Amino acid sequence: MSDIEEKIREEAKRALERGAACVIGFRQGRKPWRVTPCFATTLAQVEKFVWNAVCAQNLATYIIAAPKPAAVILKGCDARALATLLQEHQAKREDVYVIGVSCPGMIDLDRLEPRNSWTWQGVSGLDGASGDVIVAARGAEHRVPRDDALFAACRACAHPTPMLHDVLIGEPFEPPRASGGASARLAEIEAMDPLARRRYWLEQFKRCVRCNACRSVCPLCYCRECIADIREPRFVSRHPNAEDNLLFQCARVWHAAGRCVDCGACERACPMDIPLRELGRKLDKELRDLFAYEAGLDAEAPPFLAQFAESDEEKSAAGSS
Amino acid sequence: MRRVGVFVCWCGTNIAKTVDVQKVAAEAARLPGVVYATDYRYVCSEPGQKIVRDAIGEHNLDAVVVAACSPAMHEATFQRCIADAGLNPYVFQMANIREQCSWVHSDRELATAKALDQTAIAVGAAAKGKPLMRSEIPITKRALIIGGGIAGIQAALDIADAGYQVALVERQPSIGGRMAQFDKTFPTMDCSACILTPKMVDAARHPNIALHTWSEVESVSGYVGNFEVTIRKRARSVNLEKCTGCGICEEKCPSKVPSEFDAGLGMRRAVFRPFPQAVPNVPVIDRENCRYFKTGKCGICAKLCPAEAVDYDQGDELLKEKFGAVVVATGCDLYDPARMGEYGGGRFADVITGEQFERLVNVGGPTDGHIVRPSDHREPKTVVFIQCVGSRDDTKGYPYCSRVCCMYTAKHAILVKEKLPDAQVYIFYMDIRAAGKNYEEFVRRAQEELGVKYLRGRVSRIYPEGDKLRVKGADSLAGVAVEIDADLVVLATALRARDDVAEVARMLSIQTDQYGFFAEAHPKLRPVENLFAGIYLAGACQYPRDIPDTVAAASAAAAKVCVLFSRDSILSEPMIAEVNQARCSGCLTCEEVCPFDAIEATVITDMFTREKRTVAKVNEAVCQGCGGCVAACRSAALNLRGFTDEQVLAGMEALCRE
Amino acid sequence: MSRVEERTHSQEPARGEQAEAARPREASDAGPRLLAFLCNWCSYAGADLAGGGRLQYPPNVRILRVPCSARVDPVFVLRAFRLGMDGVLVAGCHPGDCHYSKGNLYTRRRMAVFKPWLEYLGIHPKRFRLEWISASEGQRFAQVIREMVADLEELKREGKLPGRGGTIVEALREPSTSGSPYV
Amino acid sequence: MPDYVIGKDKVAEWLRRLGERYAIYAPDADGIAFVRTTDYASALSPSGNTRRPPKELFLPNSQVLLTFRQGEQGVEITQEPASGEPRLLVGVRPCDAAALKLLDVVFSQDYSGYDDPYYRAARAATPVISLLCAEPLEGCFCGDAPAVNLASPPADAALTDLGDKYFAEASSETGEQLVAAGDGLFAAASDADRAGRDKAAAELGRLTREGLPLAQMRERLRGLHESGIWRDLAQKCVRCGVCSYLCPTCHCFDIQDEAFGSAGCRYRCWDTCQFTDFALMSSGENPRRDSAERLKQRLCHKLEYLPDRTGMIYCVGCGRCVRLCPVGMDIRETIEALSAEAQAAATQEEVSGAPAE
Repeated sequence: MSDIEEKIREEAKRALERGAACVIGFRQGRKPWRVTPCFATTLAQVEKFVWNAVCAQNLATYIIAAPKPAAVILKGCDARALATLLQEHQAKREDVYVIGVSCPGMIDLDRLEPRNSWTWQGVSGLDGASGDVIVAARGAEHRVPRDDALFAACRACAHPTPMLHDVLIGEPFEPPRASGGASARLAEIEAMDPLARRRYWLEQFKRCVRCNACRSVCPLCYCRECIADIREPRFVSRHPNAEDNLLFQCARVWHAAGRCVDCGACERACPMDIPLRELGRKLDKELRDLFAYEAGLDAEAPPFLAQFAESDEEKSAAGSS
Repeated sequence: MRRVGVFVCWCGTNIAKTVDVQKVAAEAARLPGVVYATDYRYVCSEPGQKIVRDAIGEHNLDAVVVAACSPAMHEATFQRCIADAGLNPYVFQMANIREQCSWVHSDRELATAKALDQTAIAVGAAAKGKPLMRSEIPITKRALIIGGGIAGIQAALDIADAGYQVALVERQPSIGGRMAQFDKTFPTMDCSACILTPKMVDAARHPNIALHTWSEVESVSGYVGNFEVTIRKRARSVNLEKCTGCGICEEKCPSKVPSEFDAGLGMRRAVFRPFPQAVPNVPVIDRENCRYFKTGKCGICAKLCPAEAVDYDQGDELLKEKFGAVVVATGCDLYDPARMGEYGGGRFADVITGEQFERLVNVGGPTDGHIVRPSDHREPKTVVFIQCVGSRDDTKGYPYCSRVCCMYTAKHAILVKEKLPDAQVYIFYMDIRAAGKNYEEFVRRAQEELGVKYLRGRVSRIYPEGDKLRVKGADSLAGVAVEIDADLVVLATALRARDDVAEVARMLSIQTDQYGFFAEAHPKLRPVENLFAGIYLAGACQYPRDIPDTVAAASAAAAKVCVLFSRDSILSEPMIAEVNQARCSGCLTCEEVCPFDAIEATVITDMFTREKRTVAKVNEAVCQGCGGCVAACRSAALNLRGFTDEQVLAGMEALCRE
Repeated sequence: MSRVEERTHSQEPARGEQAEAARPREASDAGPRLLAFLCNWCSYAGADLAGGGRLQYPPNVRILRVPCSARVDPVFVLRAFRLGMDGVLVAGCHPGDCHYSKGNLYTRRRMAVFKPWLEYLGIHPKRFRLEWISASEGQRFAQVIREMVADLEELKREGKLPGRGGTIVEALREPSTSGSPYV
Repeated sequence: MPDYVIGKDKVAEWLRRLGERYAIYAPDADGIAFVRTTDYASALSPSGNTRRPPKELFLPNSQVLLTFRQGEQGVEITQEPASGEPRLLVGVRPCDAAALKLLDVVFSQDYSGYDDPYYRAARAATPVISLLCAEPLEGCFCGDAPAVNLASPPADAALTDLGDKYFAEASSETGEQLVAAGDGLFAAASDADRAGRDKAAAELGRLTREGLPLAQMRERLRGLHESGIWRDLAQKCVRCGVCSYLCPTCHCFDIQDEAFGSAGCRYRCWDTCQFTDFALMSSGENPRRDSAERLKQRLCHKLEYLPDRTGMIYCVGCGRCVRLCPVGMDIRETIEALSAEAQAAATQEEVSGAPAE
């Protein structure tokens, strides 16, 4: 990926020279497999920019607060999140210079770990540019098939190449094979009977500590005050119990209906490994099946659920029973 | 938390028979926020209301719940009652324990439990309620009338006579509309022009009326009392001030085109007045057909005009004006008989429409009022009229009755009989609908005095037979097939909504019905208003109407406008949406979902950070209080006064009490 | 008019989740609980009309008046189920008849997505309905309530309702999920 | 106190006996949290520290303080009793054991003038058995934390894996009783055992030492309160609560009332300085307006304010915030950057403050 990394730095520098107040990219953390967002305002800082298979974070999250004009490195899903933000007047297109990068899918370190005997303490390198993911640990190389290593959201990605961009780096990628279809987990949950499904979700949400990481990393959770934090009126109890944890998440996911681009940020952020994406995926599926609608494809259109059409009639459940 | 008083009504035995009202009152007394609860035989009665008023004073109540009948019945009564006692009328909630409880349940225990729950919901909402105020919205006392037919003229005259300024905008070169095309009017057989033209002149001369013919309304924004309107005055190419109306230009113009006013039966020139009594009596140049504008050569009218009024360089003029009310009087179009192939509509010269017949029989028309066949200008000996062409017809037309056709067909038949007494006249009809003053008598006159033959049945086919038209139909009363060889066939085509109705509706943010006619606010009780406050409807743009109904509607709309203008300001709805700007992140989804365009973006400076940011703002004059924006707001930045999130949730939570 | 007013004393309190152990029930609330959001102009008036016609329907329904079906935030529905409602009905004017011209058209699209999702969350499809009930459809209102209550009673008999659980205060007094074993 | 060893095959029996007296809590199979278990054989799993620290057993995420209801005679209030359910925590890592000691200070009379009854009751009823990690997790830096004693952590009994057996040090009377419950299962430790324990502790210390100047930060942070460096460091923070909710020493809480109908309760639930509304006032003013202010609060609280008041450093190097931060914030980097900034400022001061001659 060094080639792409080189181009990213080039474009980032160009953006700064053209007057960008900052360029948002990634730099390496304390270990090769740890990257972290980097807000570059000088050419020297741009030199720290990296691009590799663990740059999973959705940098669109920072766009609203970033000093403008801002340049930002966005993957396919990230750019669709920006499209939603533009639809909702959270940024002006001309204030955001999009350095789009075609994304081969990002690697979920948690998926690498359990299947191998090594621990992160001994790892010296990680290569996931393409093909098998190669982990160098204590002098040996471990290969993991790419499909087994990617984030679930990446395996389901339908638009790996940013549609919205000012400059595009890297060759467009074909969506991976699982894209657009229903995930196995979604189908499994759908197949349960309602009460079992309820039990399944409550079970998942027993773990939730209400750290709010899911909403904090979500590029679309930009409310100035979340309804979950509002005490009067009380929509959701702050008392963390499975029911209210689930209610909180449902309110959050519902609020992303027709907007969520399934970047997977919430699920990646969850320290309790709750399968958060699966809640929103069902909404995506309904929107796709009923309305052939997919979020984040049209930055000009009004929000989907803020519109209606005559043809909605046949899709409505009203009066059907 | 408010100090709530609860009053449980027996409604005689209506409620008390099924609901243990004393138990409801006793239990309600223990609900949080309730400081007083009682029950009474008829709370709505004067003694009942007095109990409420007295309790407000005695227990220092600042919110009231009445558990009784439906709010549709007595909400207003009790709001007045508590207002008399000095409370804001909106710190009131009603629990419906009659229509939605005692009348529909019979198990006393369960009905009582439900009544208590409904009371608890109301108490929850009342405890979180707030006094609501109406705000004052100033009014621009000028009316815009769109459409210069009889409806527009009548409305303009009425409003102008009341002393208010009116702008009357007409698309055609002259006002007058459809009525100007007619010969006589049923059932009085007055000459249409004789009764219309004086009104046209009155409108033109009225000091309070500004006439804009050959003009169109380009955009309308704003809200009741405060509309901002752009009117496009299309280039007339003839100077209105200079022209004396001598008509030389029209005489000498070399370009002839079919006259729209004569429904295609006659010709007009490229510089033209639609009819001689046009108001203003100034021609326009139809640039699409004018030789000068098409080829650059000609200029005869300019050369010959003694007043030097012809001005080829005139451009469109845009007027931006403010109005307080808009009357929509855009009229209707007619069903295209070409859609009825079996009647040869549009193919056979001697199958004409009622509109064409009006021109044919009109002294000012292309035949100077002689009834002749368009094909060979011979007087017809047999004339067949067919009613309900496109009306009451689900397959090729519209399911509705066009209301005027029975009457005008009778009128046409009478006119034929008067002018050609020997002619045989047949009318195919489905039903005769002659509901109106002297209408039935009029039809009977045609039938009984003049010998017009009414045949109840449909015509299946019309085809040429020699120089005649064979009309194949049925007489369903006699149960026989009928064949008539006619010289002239007249189709009573349906009235339908105008083609551009959708654009007009969008421009005005008003609704149309399933046929494209403009929708009234309420079909019974608010028939000339639109839901969008400040916009009124008159005439056939709303539904097929004859002249008296149209004039009545126009005067009604005018009266509504005058009522509005009789005040210097109006009060906004109290139960409307409001924005908590601190929570609003300016996504403006609310703006998208508002059916009334009542929400707009505004830029504020944050109180603490001093940053400028965009937030939503509710126009209190326009908001109707549906609450759609509130449900669409993810941040709970919007709330609906009177139905706040707090109140709805408190109502729900009240059901979870121990 | 047939009277559908029979009281159902279900054989057993529905077996719910362990955490939602059935609390002692009074006879008066033994049946399933249905919350109906009715739009003021059509459905609420339809319910009034049912009253005028003395059309009997089960007393399990609690009615919340809203100006328009568009006012019903789906989060209200989620909240209602959280608060222990067995069923939720949202009713508004027929499309095209909305008092506010198009409020219910937004509701229609919103709910078309929301309903299957609610089911996915584990709310049985019979526990939530969106209906168009006009001011003249008193019969229909009564019928919808009868159907829904019958459906809920059946679900309850079959043990397919999670059970009303304890009161909210009891729920709050449940140990928080972090601080006690979550498995 | 004497030291013991216990064969790994005997641990299950020991815990079974203890299980008769205590509800036993141990890390779950996924390493997420301490959960009640009766699977005594696998209670002492070798996995690293749990994602959720054991603090939640003493300061639950949410805890009812009182309930109220509208009675016949007005509002009736019932105080929630503090629970003294006997529990036993098994397999607490040295970092978390140290963190509990730090929390004891915060919730004590000496520190705040208020002896928290709920915390105290839970602590008193819950002995802790620690276990030295076999291998650190990525991001662990307990070797740098002055509060952490790897060899002899502040637990009632401290276990160290010696291959086929555990070294057990009973560090309190309760610890002695715990060992006594394993009568016949324990043997006295030899010098070799002790050396083995010391070696394991030293090795773990070596692996987790990064040379972070934790103890020096108290002084170094003092000059940085107005520094612009906070803004740069915090720019990527998305204001979630992962770092503090999962921190074994963070202990902030909020108190809320919730009522429905005629009854309700008051409870306290975790809160964090990282949430935007933490310092929000009802006027709308927020003295900690941006993430820079919030990061400063968290860092200074742990490394400056609390050390000033208690003499102890409130970071135990457990590495949870490093591993679980959704945006890759790394407290080690932050500390290094702050330290460097402080030293640079100091140098500059020295230079500019040097005598003019």
